[in-house]
Amino acid sequence: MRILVQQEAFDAGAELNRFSAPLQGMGAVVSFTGVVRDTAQQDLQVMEIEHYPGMTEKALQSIAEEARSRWSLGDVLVIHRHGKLGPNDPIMMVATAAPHRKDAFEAADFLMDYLKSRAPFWKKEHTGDATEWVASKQEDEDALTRW
Amino acid sequence: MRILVQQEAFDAGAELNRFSAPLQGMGAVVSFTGVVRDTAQQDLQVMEIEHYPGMTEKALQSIAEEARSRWSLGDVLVIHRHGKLGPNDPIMMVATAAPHRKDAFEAADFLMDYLKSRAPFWKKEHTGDATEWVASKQEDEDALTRW
Amino acid sequence: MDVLYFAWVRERIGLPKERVETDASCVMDLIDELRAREDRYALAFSDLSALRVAVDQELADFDAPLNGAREVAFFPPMTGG
Amino acid sequence: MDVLYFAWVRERIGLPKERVETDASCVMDLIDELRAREDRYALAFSDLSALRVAVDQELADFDAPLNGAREVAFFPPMTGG
Repeated sequence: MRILVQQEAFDAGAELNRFSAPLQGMGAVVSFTGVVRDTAQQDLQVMEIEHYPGMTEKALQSIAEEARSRWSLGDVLVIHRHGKLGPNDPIMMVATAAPHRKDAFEAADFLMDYLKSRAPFWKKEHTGDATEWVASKQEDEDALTRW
Repeated sequence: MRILVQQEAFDAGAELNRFSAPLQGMGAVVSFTGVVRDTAQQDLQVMEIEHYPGMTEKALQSIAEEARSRWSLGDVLVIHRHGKLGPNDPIMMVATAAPHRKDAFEAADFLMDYLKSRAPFWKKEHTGDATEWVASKQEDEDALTRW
Repeated sequence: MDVLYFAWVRERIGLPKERVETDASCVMDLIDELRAREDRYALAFSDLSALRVAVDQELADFDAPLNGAREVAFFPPMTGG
Repeated sequence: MDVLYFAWVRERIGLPKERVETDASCVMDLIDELRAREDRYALAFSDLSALRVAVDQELADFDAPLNGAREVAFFPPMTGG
């Protein structure tokens, strides 16, 4: 299990290959990459991500362990960046490996739902002439009730 | 939209990056890689994949178009190999890109369900001393009713 | 028309493809004609629940019409992915 | 104990972290003490439905006890992913 919280960019394809290479008997590998989306006004300059050092790593570890306890998984990868990102920069990725595709899909979906609302990250958008903290969405909170 | 039916191996990480690089405004990229799993007896030597040239490409195209009509997607990638593969070789991959993660996840899950049961591929396992066509699973057929 | 066989249907019949002259109006009629030919055909088509058919490269039902069809394929349920 | 603030809570209060001497027995008591300090605290803690709290780096409720806690953090709902 690999949990990375980092300021530096990451290479999603290289990480997917590094994750997959040592797997044995895992028929399914799912990856999710989250990318900075421009705002509706198309003037996003910077997406700044603040986090809570110490708690972040513990929260991600605990979410990943929860996924491993709920599904039959061979391995789990979580990478989440913080700091200043630009439009179309990858923010984070998760990958799951499982003997069967249903487990790999559900676990990745679960990880994303929990990462959104239970890991201590906060996004701030810098647009043309303003900065604004991204508001949490009720639908993200509601998504947790699926699990 | 890129649909590849090929005998050659592919590099899942490189394909994921190639798929992601030109995307704009897509907040979510999901990939699924299907890998040859060894049999319960641990003696799988070759997984042979037969297909129906001509129909295969049309079926994959049609499944991918159906996904694009059902979800808001920026792009779709489908790669499926045929011929003789070994344990832990990647068989196929799909990738989906969408503004929102729910669309990307659901569309990838849908593509996999349809690829399993509606694209003309047949798997034959070569084990220690025998060959056997892989039987289709009722659960794979049932999975289609989800959509 | 061209009749194609895949996977164990191909192995049981012993060839991947053949040219068939037929007036069969639907898939089921074609199957009945093939079954009447030889044991290996009768065997391959003995359990239709284990077979799928495509007409001109589109999945079809056993009662699908064949008028104008150029290519019919028989195979077991697909196991891709 | 150390009290930490993140995102707009940090900006509103004007600092990321401070040492607080308190006998507060639960999170809510600590909030009441902080609110009484200055307007910027009262403002930051005016709508608790917009706030989340972690005690020793674990998410907690506002009525969570503080006995022995070394670190309490206040922040808005998380927006990771």
